[in-house]
Order: sequence, then C-alpha cells, then structure tokens
Amino acid sequence: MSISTPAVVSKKQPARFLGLSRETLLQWYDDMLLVRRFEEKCAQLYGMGKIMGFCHLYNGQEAVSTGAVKGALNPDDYVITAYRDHGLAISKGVDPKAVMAELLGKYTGTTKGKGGSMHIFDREKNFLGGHAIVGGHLPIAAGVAFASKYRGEKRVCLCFMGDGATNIGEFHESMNLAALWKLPVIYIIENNMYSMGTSVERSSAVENMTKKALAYDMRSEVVDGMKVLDVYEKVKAAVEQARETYEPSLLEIRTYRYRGHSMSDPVHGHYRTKEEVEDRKKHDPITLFADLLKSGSLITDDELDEAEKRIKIIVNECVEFAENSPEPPREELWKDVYYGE
Amino acid sequence: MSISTPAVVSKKQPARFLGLSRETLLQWYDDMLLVRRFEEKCAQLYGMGKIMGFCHLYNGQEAVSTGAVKGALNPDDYVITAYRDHGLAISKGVDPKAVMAELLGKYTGTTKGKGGSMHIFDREKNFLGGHAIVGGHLPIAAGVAFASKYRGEKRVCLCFMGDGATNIGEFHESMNLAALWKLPVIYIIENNMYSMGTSVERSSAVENMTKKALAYDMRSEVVDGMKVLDVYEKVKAAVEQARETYEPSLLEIRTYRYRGHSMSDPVHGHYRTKEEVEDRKKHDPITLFADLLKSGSLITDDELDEAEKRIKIIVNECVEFAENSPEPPREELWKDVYYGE
Amino acid sequence: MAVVSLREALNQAMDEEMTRDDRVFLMGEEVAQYNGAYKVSQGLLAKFGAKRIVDTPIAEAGFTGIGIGAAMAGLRPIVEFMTWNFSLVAYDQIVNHAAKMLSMSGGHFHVPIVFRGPGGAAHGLGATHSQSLEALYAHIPGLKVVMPSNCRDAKGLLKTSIREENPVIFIESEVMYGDKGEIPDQEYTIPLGVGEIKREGSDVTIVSWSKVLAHVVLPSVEKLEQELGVSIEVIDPRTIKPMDYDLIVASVKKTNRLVIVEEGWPFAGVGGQITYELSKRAFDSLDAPIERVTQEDVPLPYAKVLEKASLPNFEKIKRALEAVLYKN
Amino acid sequence: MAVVSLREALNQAMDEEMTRDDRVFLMGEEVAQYNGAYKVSQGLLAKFGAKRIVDTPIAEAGFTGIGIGAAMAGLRPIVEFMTWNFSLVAYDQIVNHAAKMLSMSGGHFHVPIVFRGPGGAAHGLGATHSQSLEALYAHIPGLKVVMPSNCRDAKGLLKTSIREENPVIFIESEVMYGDKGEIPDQEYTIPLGVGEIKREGSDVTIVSWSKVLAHVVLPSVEKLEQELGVSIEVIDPRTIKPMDYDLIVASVKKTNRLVIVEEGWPFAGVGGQITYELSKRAFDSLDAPIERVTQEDVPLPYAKVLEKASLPNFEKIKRALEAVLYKN
Ligand SMILES: Cc1ncc(C[n+]2csc(CCOP(=O)(O)OP(=O)(O)O)c2C)c(N)n1
Ligand SMILES: Cc1ncc(C[n+]2csc(CCOP(=O)(O)OP(=O)(O)O)c2C)c(N)n1
Ligand SMILES: [Mg+2]
Ligand SMILES: [Mg+2]
Repeated sequence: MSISTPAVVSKKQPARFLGLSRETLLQWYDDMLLVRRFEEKCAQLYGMGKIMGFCHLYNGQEAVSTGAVKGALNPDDYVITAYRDHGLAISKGVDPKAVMAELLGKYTGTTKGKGGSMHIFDREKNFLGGHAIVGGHLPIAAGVAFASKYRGEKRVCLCFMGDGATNIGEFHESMNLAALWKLPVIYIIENNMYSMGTSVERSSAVENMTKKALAYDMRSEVVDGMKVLDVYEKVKAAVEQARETYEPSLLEIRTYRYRGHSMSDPVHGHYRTKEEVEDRKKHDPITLFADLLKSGSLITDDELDEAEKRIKIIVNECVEFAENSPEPPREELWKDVYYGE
Repeated sequence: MSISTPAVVSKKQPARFLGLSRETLLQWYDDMLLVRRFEEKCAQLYGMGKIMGFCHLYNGQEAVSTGAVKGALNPDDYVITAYRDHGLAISKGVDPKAVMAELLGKYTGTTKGKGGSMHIFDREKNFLGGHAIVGGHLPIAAGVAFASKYRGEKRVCLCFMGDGATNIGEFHESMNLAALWKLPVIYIIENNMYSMGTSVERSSAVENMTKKALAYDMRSEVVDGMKVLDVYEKVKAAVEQARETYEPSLLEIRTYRYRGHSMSDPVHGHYRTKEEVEDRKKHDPITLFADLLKSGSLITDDELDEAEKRIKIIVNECVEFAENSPEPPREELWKDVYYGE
Repeated sequence: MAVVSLREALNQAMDEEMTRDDRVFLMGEEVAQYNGAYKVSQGLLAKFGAKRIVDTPIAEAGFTGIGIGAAMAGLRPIVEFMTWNFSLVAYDQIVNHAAKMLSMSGGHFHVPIVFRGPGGAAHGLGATHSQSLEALYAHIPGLKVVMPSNCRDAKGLLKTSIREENPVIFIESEVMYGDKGEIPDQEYTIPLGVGEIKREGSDVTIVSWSKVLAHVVLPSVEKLEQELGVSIEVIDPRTIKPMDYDLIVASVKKTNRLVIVEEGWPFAGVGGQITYELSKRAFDSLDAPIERVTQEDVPLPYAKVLEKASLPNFEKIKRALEAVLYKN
Repeated sequence: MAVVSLREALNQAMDEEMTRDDRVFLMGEEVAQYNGAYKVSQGLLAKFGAKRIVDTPIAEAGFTGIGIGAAMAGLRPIVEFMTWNFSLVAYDQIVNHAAKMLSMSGGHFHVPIVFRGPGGAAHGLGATHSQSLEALYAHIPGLKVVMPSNCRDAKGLLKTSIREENPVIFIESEVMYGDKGEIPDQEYTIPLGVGEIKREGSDVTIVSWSKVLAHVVLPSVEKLEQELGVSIEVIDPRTIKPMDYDLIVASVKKTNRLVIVEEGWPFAGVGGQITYELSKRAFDSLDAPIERVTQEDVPLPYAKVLEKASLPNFEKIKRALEAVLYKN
C-alpha cells in the first residue's frame, strides 16, 4: 500500500510522536483508514447478500490493529485472533484483495473460500487466523510461542481476544501455562465493553481486566485503545520484554465496537443505548489520530482528502478483484481434509 | 459414633479451644482417628486385592475433613469433592460400613458397588460425591449453591479440590460464576503440595493459592491444615459469610498427603524425598490435636488408648459388614442408567 | 389449531412448563436481556424475571456444570447452547457428569436437565459453526437425544423433555426457527422414543429427521416419486435415542427398501446404527442394501458452492433411491 | 526378533523418532520426572532432557492447544493423555481446531500431531475411567484413529503416526502395557489404513481390534472353533479411520458371515459403520445379518461382577457366532 512521501525530509518531531518518522505515521493513518473503509464496504456487500454467514466488523477498534500489529511487530512475528479478524489481518500485511475475495467465497480468497470471514489465514504473513470458537485460539497462541522458544528464535506471538473470552476456561489454562513456562506470547484483551449483548460487569467478576493477571503473577497494563500511539508504545514494550526474556504479558486495551456484534446483530438495543454509541464515536481513533498529526502539522486537510481517495481506490480494487474471481471448483471440497492426500 | 462422656460437667475451657465443649472436641478426635484407621485398613485390603481400581487415601489430611465438615457445617449443608473422598464422606456422617462395602464392590455399599472408591455418594447426608474427572465437580458445586439461593435457603456448599485442580479451566469458570452471581459455595483447596508427582511450583504460576482469588475479587484465606481448630475456625467464618450474604470464599488449606497419590503410586520418588515425608509426619494432625487436648487436660493417655480401641472395633465392624455383604445382582447392570426406567 | 413459527412453538413450551413448575429455569448466553441470540426466549425475561431467565458469561463448561448441580439439588434447568457447536467445550460435563451421575451414584442423584439449542448447518457459517453432532451424544448411555422436524413435534417434545427425569439433548435448527406450522390449541405433549410416519408410501422407505427432513426430504418427495415412478414412505423418528426401530422395521417389511438421510458425518453416524439394527431385524425383508445420504466426510467449507456440494440434496437422495430400487 | 513389552515397544517408537527428528517432543501429565503414569515414557527425560519431555499441569485443553499451535509453527508434538477419558475436556481443541485447521485455513496450516494414551476399561476404574472412545474421534473428518493390538503393530504404527502430517488419535490400553511380543530388530514402520489377518479361517469372520482382540477374541478362538466346529478368520483393522474395508470384504466374500467385537458402546459405534459398509459392499455374500458384540449400553460400574457382565466376553462372542451360523 503506497503513500505519497513528502518531498522535504521531515525534521525532528515533538516527543509525543515517539520519534516516529512522518512517513511511518502517515502509513499508520492509511492503515487505520483502510481498515475502516474496508469494513464499511463489507457492511454494504453483506447487505447485498454477497457476504454470507457471520461477519464481525472492526469499526472503532482500528487503532488496536494498526498500533499493535503494523506498529509494534516484525514481519516474522505471529498474530492470531478470534473471528473479528479483517482489520488485524490487513494490518499484518495480508492482501486486502484476498481478504475481500474470501468474504465473497472466492477461490482467490485467503483460504480459497473455505474459511470465510471468521477464518482469515496467511502462512507467509504469519497470520494464524481467524478462530470462531471463543477462547479456542488462546492455548494455540501459547503453542506457537512454545515453538518459537523451542527453536531459540526471538519471534513473539500476539494473541488477541475479546473481553468476553476472558471468562472461559482456556483463558485460565493458557495464562497459567504461558506464565509458568515463560512463553513469548502477548495476550491482548480488546475490551470493547461487550460480549455480544453482555456487558463486562454482567460477565466478569472483575471489571479491571488486568486483575486477571494477578492470578499468574503476569506482567500487565491498561492501554487506551483509541490512541494508536499509546497502543504502539505499550504493545512494543511488551513485545520487547517477550523477545528479550520470553516473559509474557496481558494487556487490556480499552476500545469500542461501533457496529453490532455481527452483521446480524443490532448496533444498540437492551444492552447499550444509541446515545452511548454516538458519544463514543466522538472519540474516534481515526479522527483523534488525524488531529494529532495536524497538531504537529504532519498532515494537511488536503492530504487527508488524498488519503481518503487513495483508500477508496484500494477498497474498490478489492471489490473488483473479488467480484471477478472464480468460485472454488467442486473438487476443492475434498482437498485440505488430510494434508498431502 | 458414641464416646464416653465425662461424669463431671466440663468447666470453662481456655480460649484456644474456641469455647467448644470437651465432648465435641473428643468427638472430633474420634472422627480424625476413625478416618486414619479406616484408610490404613483400606491400604491393607487393597494389598490383599479386595479393593480394586484407583484408591486415593486421606492419611495426613484428617484435620481438614473433621474441622471443615464435621466441625463447621450443618447436616443440611452440602459437601462435594474429588476422588480422595473417604475421609470427607465419613466426617459428613456417611456410614463407614457402607463406605467400606462400596470399596469391596458390595451391594450394601454407598452406591451398590457402582461407584467404588472415587464415587462415594449419600443423598440423605447431602454428600454429593466423589468425582474422578479433575475439576469436573467445581461448577457442579456452584450449581448446588445456585439451587440453594434460588430457593432462598441458607444451605451452603463446601467444595473440596486439590492444588492441581486449580490449573484446569473449570476452576476459572466456577470461581468467576460463583463470585459474579454471589453463590453460597466455599471452595477449599486441599493444598497437599503435589498433584501426583508434580509439585505446585511446577504446575501453578503462583505458589500462594489465595492469589488466584484476586482475579475474581473473591474472599480468601490461608489455613493451617494440620490444626483441626484452625480449619474449623476459618471454614466456619467462610460458611457464616456465605449463609448470611451468599458471598463465596476460596480457602487454601495447607496439608500433606502421607501416602502415594493412589495405592498404585509410590509414597516418595523423584518428586519428593523419604526425608520430606518423614519430617512432615512429625507434625501429624492427630498427634498435634491429642497434645492440644492433653495441654488442656481434656484427655488422658488412658482415654487415648480407649479411643484407639473404640475405633479399632468400628473399623473391624466395617470390614466384617463389607466382607459378609452380597455382591450386586447382575440385573443391577441395567438399573440407574435412566431414572425410573 | 393455531399457526405458529417453530421459534414460537419452543417459546410456548418453555413458557408453559415454567408456569407449571417453578423449579424450571432457563440459563445460557444472551437468553435474557437479548431475548436469545435467535430470539427463542423472546419475552421470557419480562415474564419470569432474572431469577429464572439467566444470562451467562461465555463459560459453557461452567454453566453446564451449574445446571447439573442445580438439577442434583432439585431444580429442573433448561440450558441453552447458543449453538450446539459450542457444547463441545462442555462435552466432558455432559458425557462424564450429566450422563453418568445416576449410575455412578447408584441411584442417589438423577439429573433432570434439558440441553437445547440449534444444531446443523445454516448458510456460510463454516466448519466450526455448522455441525450436526447427534451421533456424539446418542453414543453416550444415560442421555436421550431429541430432534424435532416441525412445530407441533417441537412443542410437544420439548414439554416432555422438560418433564423428563433424565438429561435430554434437544437439538433444533436455526434455519427452521422461522418455519410455520399448526399446533393444537389445548395443551399436549409427545412421548420420547415414538417416531411418526410423516408420509405414507409403499415402495421405499426414507428415514430422516430434523432440518434435512423438513427442508430437503419432504419438499423433494413428490418430485422424486414422479421422476422414479415409486411411492415413498417417510419416517421421522423424532427421537434419535431411544430410536423407534419398530416403526422403521414395520415400514421396511412393507417396502423392502431403506434410505437414511441425515445431516451428520457418515463415519459412526446415527445411520450406521439404524443400518445395523435393521439389517438384523429385517434381514429377509431387505431387497437391497440400505443406502445412506449424509454430509460428506469433510469439515463444512464457507463458500456456497462447496457447502451445497457437501450437504444432502435432491440429487444425492435420488441416486440413493435409484440404488435401492436397482434403477441404475 | 526381540521380545519386548508393549510399553517398551511404544517407548522405542518415541525414542527412535525423537532421535531421528528433533522437532518431535513429548508433552503430558507426569511424562517426564514421573517417567509416565504408566511408565511408557520411562527414561526419555534422562535421554532427551526437559526441553523435549515436558511435564504439564492438569490442563488438557491448554496443553492440547499448545500442541496444536506448536505443530502449526513447525514442530511435531506427541501429546500424551494420562488416559483418553481425560481428552474429553480437550475435545473441542481436537475436534474444532486440530481436525479442522487444514481445511479452515485452506491449506495454509496443517497439524502434524499425535495424541496418545491408554483407552478402554482396566479393572474397577468405574464409569469415567473405563471408556472406549474411538467412535467419538473416528466420527470427525480430519482425524485418523489408530488402535494397535500387539507390540509389533504398536511400534510400527506409532512411528508412522509420528511421521504423519495429520492429527492422529493413537489409542493404547493400560492392561496391554505389560503384554509381551516379538518385534523386528531392524527399523520398520507400518502404514496407516492397512489391516491384518491375525488368524486365517474359512467359515466365519471376526473383526476386532485393540485390547478386546488381544485379550478376549484371540485367546478364545481355538475354544470357539472346537465348541462350534467351525474355522474362524480374525481380522484386525489396526487403524479405525481410515478403515481397511477391502480386507474385511475379501474375508466376508470367503466366509459369508461377520461378527464385530468392540469394547465401545453400541449406539453409533464403529461396528455400526462397518456393518453399513459391508452390507453395501458384500450384500450378496452375507448369509446372515452381521452381529456385533459391544460393551453394554451403560456407564461401566465398579463392582467386578457388573464390570464383567458389561464387557465383551467369551459367552457373548459365542452367542454372536451361533447367531450368524444359525446354530441356535
Ligand atoms: C465457546 C463459544 N461460545 C459461544 C460462542 C458464540 N459467540 C461468538 S462471539 C461471542 C461474544 C464474544 O465477545 P468478546 O469475547 O467480547 O469479543 P467481541 O465480539 O466483543 O470482539 C459469542 C458469545 C462461540 N463462538 N464460542
Ligand atoms: C481432567 C483430568 N486429568 C487428569 C486426571 C488424572 N489425575 C487424577 S488425580 C490427578 C492429580 C490431582 O492432584 P490434586 O488436584 O492436587 O489432588 P490430590 O490428588 O493431591 O488430592 C490427576 C492428574 C483426571 N482424573 N482428570
Ligand atoms: Mg467484547
Ligand atoms: Mg494435591
């Protein structure tokens, strides 16, 4: 995804930009915007019946995927998450065209149309899914980190989960094993305050998720998920820690989901008010980041418009690519059941 | 189980006896001694091949069952535990004859010979087993407490587990649900320092088990499991709390297992030394209690000998009853598969 | 006779039984405030309150165990799995605890509990969210497995299941919740273990249940009869365990041919069991080997073309009928 | 040819494969310091160290998932369940993750992993500790299920399973660990999916596997032949999935009679599947309905008399043979 590099070499930035170059910051802005527009397009296509099944959008949580994945990781680090996976996949470098094709059930999709929205995978990008059984991927993440340590590599695994996932047994087993064996995995709770229609206070005995780390003497921190640079900084610190010492972390990133749980669920209802949602949107991670960039005069309104245009083109290319791709051949039904058979 | 009541009415006891009558204290002594001698007899019968399968003895942990179950509970309170269940069943008032008959697979056993050592049940005594899948009974205990609260009763459920059981997912789910819904269940970890051959430090990220309660903002306390009165006092406090406010607790009772994990496992080996075991036996809960009673001149050496005789008779009666009981009839195979069919 | 949706039929069954017996309560994810992920519990929170309509965290093993414990202590829980796929994290609770409690306790504690929710494939839900798991539960002694195919059966069987003293696995289908059908106006129940002839016929018997019966078999029968020139009898066991073998045997003694259509996987599936029992009980009546149409032995893919190719459909059923009729 | 115990045969297989490929490691409860609850991993910690012989807490879902993740990242884990009964708390990990990963990821990630440990009944272990769960795993596409009945097969099949690129369910038997048998001195492997005729015969075929084959069927055959005056062919599929149907069909075409003896429960068990396939593939060769001898459809009780009455035994097999031979 190319961006217009400034002619002039960017002079030293103020401290709040953490010494990141203007180019990097603008790339992150593009990444967040791409995820936002990509998801909006998905909503459209779902409405048109072109995307089937369960489709969980990332709107509102973009600062997490960009700051944590695009920002804090090396390409050979691993990422694994649950079904709300489009944004994290894109921030990890998975081709958005292939993601869109997957959503349309096409042969050119990330998994040839087999996994769908909830199961984006890309071996080359070290993106390990997209998992639809809540909590099921948590021990798997520890296993990936186990393999990295086993081989003496310095690759870490970033494992994302929702607030609701912290109440299932595998959360406990994974945290205990990761802490006990010192596995280089960073568990990230994307606390968007709700598990479908159930608020954190109605599902968890503790509302402060970092308290859950106390049962394992595990390193933990609260992160402002609406501020991409706060996400970057704190995830980066956890990643460095895991790289150097294999010590795992549990990070609670406070964020918010703009849409309904999945495309088949209402945006608001018994569980949260329209007002709450509107109010949260006033602290939009993309707008906040744009304002921050402007405050350092790193971007102009014209450049913001350019970005919009750039992203619009990319998203349209994704749809075009997906629409024009073939469906998987019938024989595919029998492939990938047993490896090499 | 009758005991010789003193002719003279016992005068006021020193504070360390918690205002308990001599009669009560001596009954507790008998209870601990009975569990000890009962288990020793089981070891003998197992060696003779009269008890089959897995048989997990309670030797060393007697102060827990007596102080917590016989001491702190009402008859209509519930008790549920894992497979190491003989002592807890006896302290809850389950007829030791029926327990012994069960171990010998007889029709007069607690479950007609169907459950065996790991599955002692007694509806009348509110003893809910005896469960052999580690952690499996933890949510069930919460469900029993749920029913008690649902009916507005003041009955609590005492749920025992081993230190190893705290690492399985159901521990987490049960603790969270009990704390979230305020269920009158007291979770008791019988921390005997080992899960089979695995020490706590090799299986749990935290060695202080009460830290596990922090993840649920749950009331917790450490208890000296070698001191029956400490067990009684602290369990009693947790029980009162649950009775009055439905608030659950997690208690870590530090105790020690004298025998191997089960009759088919070695007493010591790679995982613990002979010296460690011998050393621990120097702080035997029964001897400690006897010394305490003597220190208050509540019992004489002669009375201790009488107790031994009394218990020996009871245990022999158990064996005699079991030996002379019939095996279950073949038709029993088809009973209790579907209720009322 | 009122016409209701299957969703309403199930809702009425729970409503009536909760009204009748206050030991009955409903527990599961999103069953209360959200009125159910698929709205099957619509209105029950408002009517019965939070004490009896209980929202749970995502902790299937935990709330399944709570249901079992509550049942042992005298309540009669209905545990809803948002879908049966998620019951697999609670599988040990159901198999090693609910199913065995009565036997292990030598009769001391029985477990009157209903586990219910949608099973099977919907549209584009992928491998983990499209499973027909009846065989995994019917294999286990101590459990009963119920799978209704229409509104009348659903209501009558759910009411009976709630009154049942043993653990019942009650498997619905999310794509059937909107199906409409007539139900009697006065109260009724339907016994477990009793199948029903959904369509009389004389030349060949089809045994099928739940969604694949309602949405694939029955809508295809007339066309199949015309194209094959035969009369087809369709039997719905309604209860998978205990299975109403007598009804199937009687039909096969008449038609001499049997095709089993199920949505589950083939290997060690329910159809294999029916084949074994029928080949014993009707050996001399069978003029052709029993044929089965099942989901293909693969994880169900997302793409529509592959999903379709994997599930039972008209063509596959026709081929199976041709096979038992020696028409190919 | 050296004579070893089945325990040693399995130990050798792991030892040789770990020596051959350092991506292979063993993980489970008590496998390291304790040398295995049943001593199958005896000496491996001393030889390979704590990095490759890993003791776990009691967290089956957790360490099963760790195995799956490690396999996705390029290692080749052997996960030991102390007994298969405890795998049920990890059932979702195996069914929804290990088995489906390759398909859900469209070929991106395969899961080369072996899950092994003892299954079936021992003596007086009761309902939760005596289960033969092969049907629950064979039902799931994406898994292979292996159940050896002697030392030679156990070693050869385990080595192949460790080299296999797909998840393998490898079910042993604790009461067989002491069984002695000959194994070749030079290295060898045995392919999955290939059964073996354990005993040639001409009048009736018995298909059986694992412990019930080794401890009940084979020791009874001669007596059964004498008492019934027939010649019995005994087939051991060795692998439950994929099942070597051709071998069974060939035998039945010769004997025209089939009895399946399995330790699992009857309903939707493996024998039901074999019955379905055989009644299709050998319909005209079968002179009698296929008979099955299984564990009774009840949770296995503790008392010896009841345990015995529940499991397959000489009398039950004899009755089944008489039935297919029309001798009653
Ligand atoms: C074991 C299991 N139980 C239930 C579900 C159904 N389900 C899917 S997502 C979800 C809510 C998860 O909420 P959270 O973990 O907070 O993640 P979020 O959707 O907010 O990103 C539920 C209940 C499931 N997929 N798996
Ligand atoms: C789910 C499960 N995994 C493994 C086992 C085998 N097992 C039985 S007891 C035990 C050790 C439990 O130790 P702990 O919880 O400390 O209790 P203790 O025996 O010390 O009383 C193990 C691993 C089991 N029964 N269930
Ligand atoms: Mg959430
Ligand atoms: Mg212990």
